[in-house]
Amino acid sequence: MSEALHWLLGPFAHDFMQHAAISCLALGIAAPIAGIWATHRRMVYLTDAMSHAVLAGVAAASLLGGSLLLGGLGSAAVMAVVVALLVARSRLAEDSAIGIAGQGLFALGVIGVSLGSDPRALSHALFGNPLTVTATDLALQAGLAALVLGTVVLFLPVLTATTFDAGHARSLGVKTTVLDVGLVLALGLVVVVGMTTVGVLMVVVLCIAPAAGAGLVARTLAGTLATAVGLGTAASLGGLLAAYHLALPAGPVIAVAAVLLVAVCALPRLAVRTHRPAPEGAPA
Amino acid sequence: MSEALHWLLGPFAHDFMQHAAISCLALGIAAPIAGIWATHRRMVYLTDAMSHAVLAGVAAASLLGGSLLLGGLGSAAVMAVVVALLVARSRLAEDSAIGIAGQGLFALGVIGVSLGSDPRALSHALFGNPLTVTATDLALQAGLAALVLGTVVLFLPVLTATTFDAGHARSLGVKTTVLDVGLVLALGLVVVVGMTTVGVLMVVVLCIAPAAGAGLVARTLAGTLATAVGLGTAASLGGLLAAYHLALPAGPVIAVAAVLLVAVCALPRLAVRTHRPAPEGAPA
Amino acid sequence: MSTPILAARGLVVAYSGRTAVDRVDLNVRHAELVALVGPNGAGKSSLLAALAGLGPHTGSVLRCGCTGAQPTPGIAYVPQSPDLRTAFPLSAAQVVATGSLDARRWWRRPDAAQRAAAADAMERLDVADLAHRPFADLSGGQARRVLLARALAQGPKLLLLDEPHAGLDVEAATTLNTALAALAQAGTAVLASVHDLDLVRGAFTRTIVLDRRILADGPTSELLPAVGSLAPWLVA
Amino acid sequence: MSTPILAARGLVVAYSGRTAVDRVDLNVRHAELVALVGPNGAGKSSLLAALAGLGPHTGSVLRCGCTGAQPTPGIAYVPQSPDLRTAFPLSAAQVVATGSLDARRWWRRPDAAQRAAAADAMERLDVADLAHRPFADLSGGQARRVLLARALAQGPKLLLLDEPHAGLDVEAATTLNTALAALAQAGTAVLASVHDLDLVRGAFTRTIVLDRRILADGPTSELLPAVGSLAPWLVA
Amino acid sequence: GLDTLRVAASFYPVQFLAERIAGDTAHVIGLTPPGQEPHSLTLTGPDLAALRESGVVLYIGNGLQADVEKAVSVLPGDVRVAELLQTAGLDLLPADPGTEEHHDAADAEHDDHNHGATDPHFWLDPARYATAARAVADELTAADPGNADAYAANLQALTVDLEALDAELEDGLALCAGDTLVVAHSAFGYFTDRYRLTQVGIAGLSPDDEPDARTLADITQTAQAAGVGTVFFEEALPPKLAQGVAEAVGADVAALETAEFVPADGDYLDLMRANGRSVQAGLDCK
Ligand SMILES: Nc1ncnc2c1ncn2[C@@H]1O[C@H](COP(=O)(O)OP(=O)(O)OP(=O)(O)O)[C@@H](O)[C@H]1O
Ligand SMILES: Nc1ncnc2c1ncn2[C@@H]1O[C@H](COP(=O)(O)OP(=O)(O)OP(=O)(O)O)[C@@H](O)[C@H]1O
Ligand SMILES: [Mg+2]
Ligand SMILES: [Mg+2]
Ligand SMILES: [Zn+2]
Repeated sequence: MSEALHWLLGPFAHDFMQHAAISCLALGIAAPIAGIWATHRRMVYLTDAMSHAVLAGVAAASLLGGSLLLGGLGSAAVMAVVVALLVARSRLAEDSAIGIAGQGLFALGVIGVSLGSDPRALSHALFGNPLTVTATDLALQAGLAALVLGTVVLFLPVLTATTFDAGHARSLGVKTTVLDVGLVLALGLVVVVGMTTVGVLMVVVLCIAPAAGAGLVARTLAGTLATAVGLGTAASLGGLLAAYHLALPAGPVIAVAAVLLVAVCALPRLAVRTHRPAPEGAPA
Repeated sequence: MSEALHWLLGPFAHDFMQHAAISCLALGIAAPIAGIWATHRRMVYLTDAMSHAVLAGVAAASLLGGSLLLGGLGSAAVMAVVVALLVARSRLAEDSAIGIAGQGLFALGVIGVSLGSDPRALSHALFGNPLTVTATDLALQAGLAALVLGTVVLFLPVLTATTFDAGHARSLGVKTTVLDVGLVLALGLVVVVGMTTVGVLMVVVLCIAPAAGAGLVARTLAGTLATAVGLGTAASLGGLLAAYHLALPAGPVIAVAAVLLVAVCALPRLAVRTHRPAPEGAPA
Repeated sequence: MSTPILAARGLVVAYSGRTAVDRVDLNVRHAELVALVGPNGAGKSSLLAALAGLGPHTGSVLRCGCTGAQPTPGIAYVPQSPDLRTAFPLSAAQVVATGSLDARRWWRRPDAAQRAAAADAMERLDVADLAHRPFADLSGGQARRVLLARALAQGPKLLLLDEPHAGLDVEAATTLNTALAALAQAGTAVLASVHDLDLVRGAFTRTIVLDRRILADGPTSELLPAVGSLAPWLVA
Repeated sequence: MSTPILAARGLVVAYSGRTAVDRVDLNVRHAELVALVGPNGAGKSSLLAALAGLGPHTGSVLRCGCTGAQPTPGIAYVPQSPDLRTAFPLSAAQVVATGSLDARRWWRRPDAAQRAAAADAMERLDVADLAHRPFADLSGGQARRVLLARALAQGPKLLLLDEPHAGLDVEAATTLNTALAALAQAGTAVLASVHDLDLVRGAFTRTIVLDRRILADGPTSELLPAVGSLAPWLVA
Repeated sequence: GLDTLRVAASFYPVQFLAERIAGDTAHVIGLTPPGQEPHSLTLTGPDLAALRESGVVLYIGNGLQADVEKAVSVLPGDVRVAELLQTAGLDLLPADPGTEEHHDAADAEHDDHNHGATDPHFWLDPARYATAARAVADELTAADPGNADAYAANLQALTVDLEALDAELEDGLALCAGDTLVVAHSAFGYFTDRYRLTQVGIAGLSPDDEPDARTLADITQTAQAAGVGTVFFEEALPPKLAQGVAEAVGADVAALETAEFVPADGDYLDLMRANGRSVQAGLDCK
């Protein structure tokens, strides 16, 4: 085995690295595919806020003695409904609604924790690490990836139409609020599964960054989806390997890798910027 | 002293409650006044993300042995410039840019912390509690409130014009990028001062929620500013008192109070919703 | 005459105290080409949105023969300034294809007939050559024509168009009128707000003059010559 | 004649490979009323944005006698579809007042003269009665007129207007033309894209026909009668 | 009575000392309630009021509970404040840079579980804990000289208990097949120092200092080389890392307590005895 090949493959002799790699692949596909819709529907913040809100559900579940994962999903559901309601019914801007619902649930979670729920259980449920994924986690993630991919492919027509022009879809009789809630729930699922298996930082960045990067370079929908998956898997596998060799924590390094890939995608625009009117009107 | 009066004023016999009340007043004014611009410029997420990004600066300062507060402000500055650049130059949506910059800096911060900075100093710098503010904190907060209020009143013309129609302001020759960076820096200042004195949760919510609530009930700019300050101070003083009597942590209770006030502001709209076309077209 | 495809009775649109549309009664029948004229702020957009089932209103609206508050398949509505997320990377042809979305079966792709209808609508509005251009890159008038093509591609029984000619060049406006006339021939009803009376004369057989209330409603040929006394602002 | 208030030489606007505006040379002088006509996609909006100093372009543009790429005080530009944050609670009058923003002294409030100019502009465009209405509540045409009033309130030497008549009712369009004529009388130059040739005839003394390149440029009275041969789409 | 000495204790290891020495004479308030994670404790209004009404406040610094440290710094001068890591003769161990190196904080809000540049977990060594107990008794005596005798007697009783515990552990761990204690986080430095064992912490001094992939590989190798048969996890922490290491080296897992939380039943002494039994079984001691 050559030097380079050893550098690339050696780390994967450890079974925890093999697990981590499979896990990174699954989330590197599922998160960007879900994130595409978030980035185009001004839901990026939601993805992020979801990870805060989840604390409320986990705390409540731990106080009431229920399943923590279900508790987390429950608060994602509450978040989805509250945000959809606030935006649709009260003319509140998306980001304000998200901030209010997310931070409000987070505050409730912090209060719940301070009421003396079981801290052991809490930390068990709240945070993951790509190096500690178990076989159960892997099954969960693979199921998630399959579910997300399948759902997006199946519902591509309605996702496309409502993302581009929600008003038009409503004029056709589409219940866009139902779709919105469904989408937020799906995002919540990705965030909760991701945060409990590979950690919150990595899953949030994998939802946002590859999708945004793809939006910068791809000109078609198909191209955007393919590019996002490519960037997501590249960042997660590359980041995993780099973290091993640099002896740094894997989750944050993968996050940094994903952000760096966006920077690479933005470079051509930063340099030439032909597309949007130059802000200060300098000639191109 | 009657029962009710004692309930209201009794807690303020303690000096720490007096300090906390002054502190809540200062931030209850400064945060909503800064937050108004955030809510109308799709910067709500920025306010939130700032609190994550600050970790990077604090970690760097601690590694290099500099002032942690300055480090936090430094990373707020980096965040401001990166977001402004990404949005202005690369056609990236605001929320994507914020998510990427914020989470990217946060990931760097986590890596920086793992490189062996002084964890003790870090945790001291990062979180506050309104009940443990010192005299220095109070001076800092009063200064902040005066600065924010003064700046907003002074620059009201340009803030108004660029918030409503940035393109028009640019056509007049206004350097909107400079203003954007300045505004983000001001928000960063509020977040950093707030998180180190009263805690991150409370300051972020006080930036977002009162401004959003005011947007729901007020119909004029002056009314919006006044209502936001009213809601901010009401939530922070009311929350402080409630937290005392319920023996709960003050920061999160104030956050919940602010969110509840938004819910109250949204109630009339949730009930009648005359203004925006009903999403599913039901007759009003 | 046949039963109306659209029937409004006592329709009122009020915004926190201000009445924008006041007790409007209105019938539109198969194959009718109706122009809605009125000054800025007359309530045209408010009325059209209410008729499409998307705006707040009181009073009764019967669409395509069936009652109910919901938007009805069979109606295509193009608002004055739609709120689009143009950063979403769709080509003009993909935008037109969203016209065949099924309100219930969210997974349905356009079938052959729908694909043909989309291509035909783009031909009729003379935007077939833009099919593969990213929608975000289109000029104001080009984008408007693509959105009109999407409405045509829905194969609607009733077209509700809010200032469809605004921003179109002279040739495109004429093309649009020709396309609307052809649709009416095939039985589709059209209700469109229009400012330019030449365009009204060119294509619309019936005219409704609106200024909060309906001031006049009749055949264009009879109504327009006499409109000066009724609505002086129309001939300013 | 006086030195031009606006002079473009070899102006090119290209979007990733597609040339929207091709080597345009153009002078606009004091008090001129110039209509820019051309079909959808002709490059009118691209050209106006570049002239305002806000769009990407190559070539040289001299504005108000001074060179430089920056937007210049003295020019007021109203784009075809401005990107507004209408949720920000300004009244129509407050929107018009933003026209007197000082690009350098960000703290300056409008002085008495600027306040008078704003009120006068609202009078001229017949929106004085909307002054205290929230901008977000205005109809499409009302909003457009308020934005035009803001441009007038800037007291510009040069007005760049992208389809200012679109969405205006007949009376409002006439009112706008009257206001533009009065401005020109006072020395202001106007360059506006217009589709409706009747409106061009009604107010603009000079016409430029654009279809990527400038096809014709001359006095409206000479140019329009002959335009059929040059640009058949204009008289479709 | 009204003039009873009030003692505030920051979290369980401090609270246990305070309660034993106060006995029935003084009144002890634990600032960290049962079930609370001590590091992320946020003090409430009544907590602060209680602090101000206390005669003595006892805590452990080094960033372990940031909110407590901040509250203590603004206390009025008439409250006696004692930071137990300052106790003379405690012989603190430096934070091992080797285990300090790696962190993986998942969220800033939960990121403050850091113990500082010296290892604060001295209470896991009964002998050092006894030294701290004397310091606590001194503080209570200084604040309430009238009850000096009662405090001295209580200290005496506690010291006897701790010495007995120490002897028991010493006995039980004297002859073991293994000497490498693989633990979930490096909290057992004083324990292994006292009983001549070697600690291999999977996470660092703070449980949030999770190892990176290479360190994890190294730990696995070290454990394999030392023939480790049991990997110890903490009930307070996600078990995945410990289980992963155990699987990799083919070892069993067993629980070990850091005594940082108020126990559901029993006390410090019971927890430490259970730890002793656990280690005995895990290291195959006679
Ligand atoms: N951002 C862009 N990227 C790529 N192509 C563009 C972009 N904006 C405009 N175009 C193309 O450039 C050409 C000119 O567009 P422009 O908007 O200047 O036309 P216009 O004359 O204003 O048309 P209209 O009358 O429809 O407003 C069109 O073909 C258009 O599709
Ligand atoms: N959301 C709203 N809130 C309050 N008032 C409104 C709202 N929308 C419209 N209005 C008012 O209702 C009246 C009718 O508006 P509408 O948009 O229906 O007019 P229109 O006939 O379409 O005008 P235009 O020709 O300018 O498009 C106007 O006076 C307008 O200011
Ligand atoms: Mg309208
Ligand atoms: Mg144009
Ligand atoms: Zn510990």
